[in-house]
Amino acid sequence: MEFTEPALEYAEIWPLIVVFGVACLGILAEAFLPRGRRHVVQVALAAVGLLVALVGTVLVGTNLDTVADGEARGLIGGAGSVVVDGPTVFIWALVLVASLMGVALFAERRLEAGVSAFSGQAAALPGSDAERKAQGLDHTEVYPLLMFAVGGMLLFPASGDLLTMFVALEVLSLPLYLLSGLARRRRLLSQEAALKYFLLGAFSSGFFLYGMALVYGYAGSMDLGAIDAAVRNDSANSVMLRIGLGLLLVGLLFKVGAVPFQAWTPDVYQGAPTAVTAFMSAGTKIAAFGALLRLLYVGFGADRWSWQPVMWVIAILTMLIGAVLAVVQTDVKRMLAYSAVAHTGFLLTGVLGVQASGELAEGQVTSLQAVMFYLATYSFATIGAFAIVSLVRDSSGEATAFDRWAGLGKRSPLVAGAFAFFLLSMAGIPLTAGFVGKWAVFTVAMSAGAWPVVVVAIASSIFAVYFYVRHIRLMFFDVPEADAEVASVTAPSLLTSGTIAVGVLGTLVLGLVPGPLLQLAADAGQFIR
Amino acid sequence: MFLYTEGGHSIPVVDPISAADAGGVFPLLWLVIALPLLGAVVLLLGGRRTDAWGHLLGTATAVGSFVLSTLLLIAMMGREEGDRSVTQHLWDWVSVGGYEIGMDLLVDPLSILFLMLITGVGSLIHVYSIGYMEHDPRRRRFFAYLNLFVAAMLMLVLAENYLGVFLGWEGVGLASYLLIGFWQHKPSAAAAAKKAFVINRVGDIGMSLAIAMFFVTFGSASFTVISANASGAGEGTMTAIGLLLLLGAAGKSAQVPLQAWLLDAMEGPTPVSALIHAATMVTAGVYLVVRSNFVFEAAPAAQTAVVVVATVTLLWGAVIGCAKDDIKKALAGSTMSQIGYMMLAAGLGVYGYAYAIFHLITHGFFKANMFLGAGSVMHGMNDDVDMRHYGALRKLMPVTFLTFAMGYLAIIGFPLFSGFWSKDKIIETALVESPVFGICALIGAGVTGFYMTRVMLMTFFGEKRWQDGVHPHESPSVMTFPLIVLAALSVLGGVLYLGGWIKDWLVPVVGKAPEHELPFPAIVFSLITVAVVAVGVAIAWLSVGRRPIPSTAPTDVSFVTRAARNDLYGDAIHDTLVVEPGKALTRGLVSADRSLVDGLFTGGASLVQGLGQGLRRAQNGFVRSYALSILAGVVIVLAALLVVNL
Amino acid sequence: MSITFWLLSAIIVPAALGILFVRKAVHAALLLAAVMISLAIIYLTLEAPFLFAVQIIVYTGAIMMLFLFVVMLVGVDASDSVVETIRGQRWLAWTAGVVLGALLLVGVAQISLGTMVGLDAANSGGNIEGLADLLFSRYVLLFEVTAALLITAAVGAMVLAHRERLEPKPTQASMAAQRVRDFSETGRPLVPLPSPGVYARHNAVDTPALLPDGTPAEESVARVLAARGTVRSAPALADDITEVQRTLGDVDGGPAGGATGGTDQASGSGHNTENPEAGA
Amino acid sequence: MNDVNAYIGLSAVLFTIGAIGVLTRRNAIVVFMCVELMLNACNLALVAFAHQHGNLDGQVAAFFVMVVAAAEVVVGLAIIMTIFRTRRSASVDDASLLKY
Repeated sequence: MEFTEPALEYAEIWPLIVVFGVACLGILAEAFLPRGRRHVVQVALAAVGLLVALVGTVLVGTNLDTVADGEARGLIGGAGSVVVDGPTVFIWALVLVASLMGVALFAERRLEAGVSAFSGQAAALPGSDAERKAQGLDHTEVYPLLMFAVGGMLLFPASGDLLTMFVALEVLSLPLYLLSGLARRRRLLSQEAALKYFLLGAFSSGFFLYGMALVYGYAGSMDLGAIDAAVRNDSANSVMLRIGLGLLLVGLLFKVGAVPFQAWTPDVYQGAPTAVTAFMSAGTKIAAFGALLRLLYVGFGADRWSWQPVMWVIAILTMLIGAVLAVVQTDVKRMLAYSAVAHTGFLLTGVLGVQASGELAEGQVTSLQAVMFYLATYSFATIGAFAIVSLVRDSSGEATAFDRWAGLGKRSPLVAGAFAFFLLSMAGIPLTAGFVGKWAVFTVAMSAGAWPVVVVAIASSIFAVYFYVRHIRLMFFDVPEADAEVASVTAPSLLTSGTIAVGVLGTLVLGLVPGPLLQLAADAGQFIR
Repeated sequence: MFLYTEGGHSIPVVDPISAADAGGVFPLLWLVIALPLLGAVVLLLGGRRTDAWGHLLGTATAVGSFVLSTLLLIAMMGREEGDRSVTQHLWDWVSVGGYEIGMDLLVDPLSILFLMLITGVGSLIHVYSIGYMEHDPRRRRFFAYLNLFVAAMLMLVLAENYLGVFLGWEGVGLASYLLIGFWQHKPSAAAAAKKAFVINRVGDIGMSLAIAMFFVTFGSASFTVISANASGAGEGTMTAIGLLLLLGAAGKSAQVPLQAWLLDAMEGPTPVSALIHAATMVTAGVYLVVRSNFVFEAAPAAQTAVVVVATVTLLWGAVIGCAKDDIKKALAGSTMSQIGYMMLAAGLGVYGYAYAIFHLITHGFFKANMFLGAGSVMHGMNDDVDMRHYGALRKLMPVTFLTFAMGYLAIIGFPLFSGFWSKDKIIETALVESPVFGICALIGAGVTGFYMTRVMLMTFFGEKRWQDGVHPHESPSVMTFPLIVLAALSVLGGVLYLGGWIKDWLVPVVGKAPEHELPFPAIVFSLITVAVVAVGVAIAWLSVGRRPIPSTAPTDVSFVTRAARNDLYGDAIHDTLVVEPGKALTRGLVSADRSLVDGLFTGGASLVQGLGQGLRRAQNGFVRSYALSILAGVVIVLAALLVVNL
Repeated sequence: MSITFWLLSAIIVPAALGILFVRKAVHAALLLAAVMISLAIIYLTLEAPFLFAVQIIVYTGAIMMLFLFVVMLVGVDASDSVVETIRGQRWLAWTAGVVLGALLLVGVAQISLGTMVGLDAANSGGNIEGLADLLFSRYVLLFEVTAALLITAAVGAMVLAHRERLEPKPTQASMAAQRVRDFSETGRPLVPLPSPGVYARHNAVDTPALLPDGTPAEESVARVLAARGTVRSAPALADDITEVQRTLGDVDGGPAGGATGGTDQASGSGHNTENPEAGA
Repeated sequence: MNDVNAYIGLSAVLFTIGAIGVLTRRNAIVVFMCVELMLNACNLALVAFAHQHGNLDGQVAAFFVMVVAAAEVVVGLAIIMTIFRTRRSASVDDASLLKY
């Protein structure tokens, strides 16, 4: 048997290589450096690695070749495993920016008096002597783990075949399972979050895998392009195809937290260390939506009519249940988690607004473009909001209960103001990024004829406004009870405050002049089949 | 300039020229918004450092905007009729592919009138607030919010596209929320603020859907583009858009069925009620309908809906005005009713647009005047709002009394006062165009006469019924000065109609109405209206002015007993024929307002709460239950995929 | 369709079902191992010899051993309660599961992919060579990426399970030095305390040892016993002998009674191994 | 009958049993074993389909699944052990502090 050496497109998959390489370097650093130096080195490695990858992404993005009559740009690399096209590059950039903000939050050490928010010794039992002795330590392994997760997030939306998608899904998930369980405070909750996330994640990836097997059985290949060809040509065995598609969808919808696969979201978001929550709420969502878009548009675009109705129902349920359950929450992190569920619904509204290029008016916003833009707006707001949650503390660490937040606006107007701004953006008030994002996804869904979904979307955005505004009122107008303990803002280092500033700036700029980013998303073009 | 003519009238096309070309003062258009916005930003970010001079800065920016608006008005008057629409492109807001949404401003004969009203009345209210809020420790914040409101309201009327309008729309909603809830220590104020916000969001559904439909239909939200292509869209589409816009307008302008928030909004400081809930924000709905004339002209069914909603509201509000003992709530009911008149006129199409705006402006003058007057009374009465505790104040508060009286005469339509001209034209047009609604409007005018006279009599005449320890006194001159100015405007507002000026002025925006044949001379309509109003006033005089007013609301039985016992024969008739049914109707409407409409919203909120409480039980913390929900989801997704594709 | 398949199915399905019902985790693990080995044989019939080996070596050999290892750590005796605590969970789970199974089987029943192509052509150059060819060309990037998975797993296990020593490990020298320091500072004895008395009949921890001069060494008895006041003395014990002999019915008395006395105290002998220092 | 249906049928049954096991078993380790059972079912389907289509992609996929499963087992058991050491219980129902 003749073996032909595969030719890898190193220039195009460069960001991937950098991220994985830096992660491995981080492991080596962890092994050989003395404890005192590890933190600085690891943070520097991760930040520099992500920056280099980001620069690489930009360079790759500017140099992509045009293919398919100018509708798309890019190439299929890695012998078919990786598709580096416009949308991939756009999503890579988003993931890398979100990860940079995540690294900054990970590295914050001023809030816990000189140590990070991660457990000093995860193996030590909570409340034991060993744990107390490890008070002053940090787990610096979190940075390589974060980098591996980022690598998975980069690979996930770029997958050229289902197997890559599955492996990438696991690469991004495993580190997150671990990171969720490493909180320094409230460790029982943190470990419980890790267990729940892990068991449910493994369960749902089992479904994804079975779907992959069935689709492979249908198409005889796991390439998305080959699946697309099979879907177009073959009409037999459609039952198996649909079951396979459904199971694949389950795996992805679980990752994005769509109803009825959302149950893990609030528990994990609440239990995980807040920096991890911030990172994964943005990063996972971006990557998983990228993969969902690719799977649905590339692999099953020709079979659009079969999955659109299901997505209608899921989008409607997700928006309604996310918003309704957020109304009754009394914990900030849980409220943000349910609002993340509602945002998934809005994003799905954009996803189901897909139309064939022939049906689109000239220059109309495509659903791909709308969803990618929404992801950008959502990421800035959610990372910023969780970063602020990590600042608001009382004697026992982060104070996430609502009553602790009463009157925060009077004690720290700037922080409360920034939080209110993020909430307003999530609520979709004009002049914030969230408004333009909502406008974009609603418009594409509307033009695809999904007006019932849009009506529900607007209705649930009213519930959403209700709880966002209620929280703003809580911060600015409510007076805490006389003898109740209230939270105050701990001054962070430049890392967290910088992250918040970037979030505010991004939200503001994308609200005032969203044009350039929308144009960028438009220039990204279509997926390569 | 005009798109097409059909049935004798035309739909104008917005055809602006750019501010740079227009030259003169027009390139400074953006400053009109920027000034108060700057004020708000400085005051909010400046914090306590600005406490000492914050109110002065706030007032100065509002006055600055007013001066600029006046210059714009003068400049515009000096231009040709066709060149009076001027746009200014600030930056590309959303610019991608085929969508070009600029952050564009448009000043034309319609928006300049609003500019004058908002900045003019706004400046006066800023001045008044300096005195009114003097003892409030958070006065600086109040001025910041007021400035924010003015900026947002100006954005609303100056925007060149619906997205910009929506930006202002949400902005005034936010500012109004902040201001209603300004006295946050009162739970009622916080609840009222929340209610206003939530109900307004219902209206916003209409607004957002309408904007989405504009994009889908026209690929743009710009007035210029839509007005030029309005005739191309189907009537069904236009009707849908028209109804959605009406829903938005009803939310903002407190029209039935979204009116419930306005009465509660009176929890805010009185200058807020005067500025937001009388003169400016609540009229945004009228602005929206008039501005969208090209939509409504293409959608007759939507126009009819506007007329129906308006008529119901004008009666509803008037009857509520009769029932309230709280002076601000009585005035709020009256506001609702007067906006009903404006909407009615706007719904009458090209015949009515100009009158809608005309009444909007005169109403802005006299209602702001009366609200500030009410604030002045409250100021003197230790913030008591119950009219049953007033009485005989005319001697002690002469300036307030006189200015309030001017407003009173204007609102009931006393001949030659501003309200006479504006309301008279609306009733006349309605009677000619659709007699049924015209007669309703006429009845409304009579009821207006009744309840305003009642307010007047209970407050300034009769016995003094003050509570212990209350020493009424006239307000300081910083508060009475705006009253005097507004009173003068209430009296003289009618000059806008001198020679049909306002009608001609608005022609470039709303089109020119063909002359309609009046069955009688106009003076006959005026006489009828005045006569009906006189009846209302007389009834009020008989039922309120001639009898002592108990300082607590009389219960049903005692009222009837007393009426039977010591009243004149005529009074008894009037009681049985007018007052009792009237009271029953009033009670019915008020309770409907309380239970039905309120219930719908609070009920909706508690439904969501209950639903949430039920659903969250499913989140029971057991990972196996979550797995079960996933498996159930799998089964449902698979079944749905298979069923859909059978 | 060979008879092998049906035979193996007859093993696999009951074994898999057994996992749902057995109460002990270790039994579930063994059943799962049975399923996996049977599957390995099915792979063999499906012309996948490499996977057959990997399934047995990696899955059954490594992964299942890991499972068993953890089961041992958790406690091999622990058995699940069969009472369902979440209301409705069991029958809902079964309903949803059966519906899922039905849907899948309906889907399977409708498959018509034609006759099996078989892997004769693909395996012509050898199954392992064929797989290697694919693995290092088409899937080479993925192969590299799995490194990330394995590193993550290793690091994760280290982070969660490995407890780092935070103070230096004590050496013999340092322990000796510490002992001398303790002696000089607190008078704690340098040498181990004497063990309690060891007698033919009374080798109990409650009996002090006798020093060479015949006096009892009180510190040889655990302090706890001393506090309880149950310390006995060797001479006093001598008086017990007649008592013991009487209970044994040995009227004459004699040295033979010593053996029985020894068994009498057998239960106490276990305590003798206790380091008296622990009590001190 | 020399076609793929029987194999896929067997894998479907195994998959379903695994899914039910995740829902009904309370011991975290057994729950995880049931997940492994689901993965094995997937592998069976992949290998059977590879045989059906006459290409080795399915076998490669099954190989990758084993690698993934190995990594997942390590992480999963580590997490389960952590929970067990703090709570002295391997029951998934005991980890239910986060709710509502």
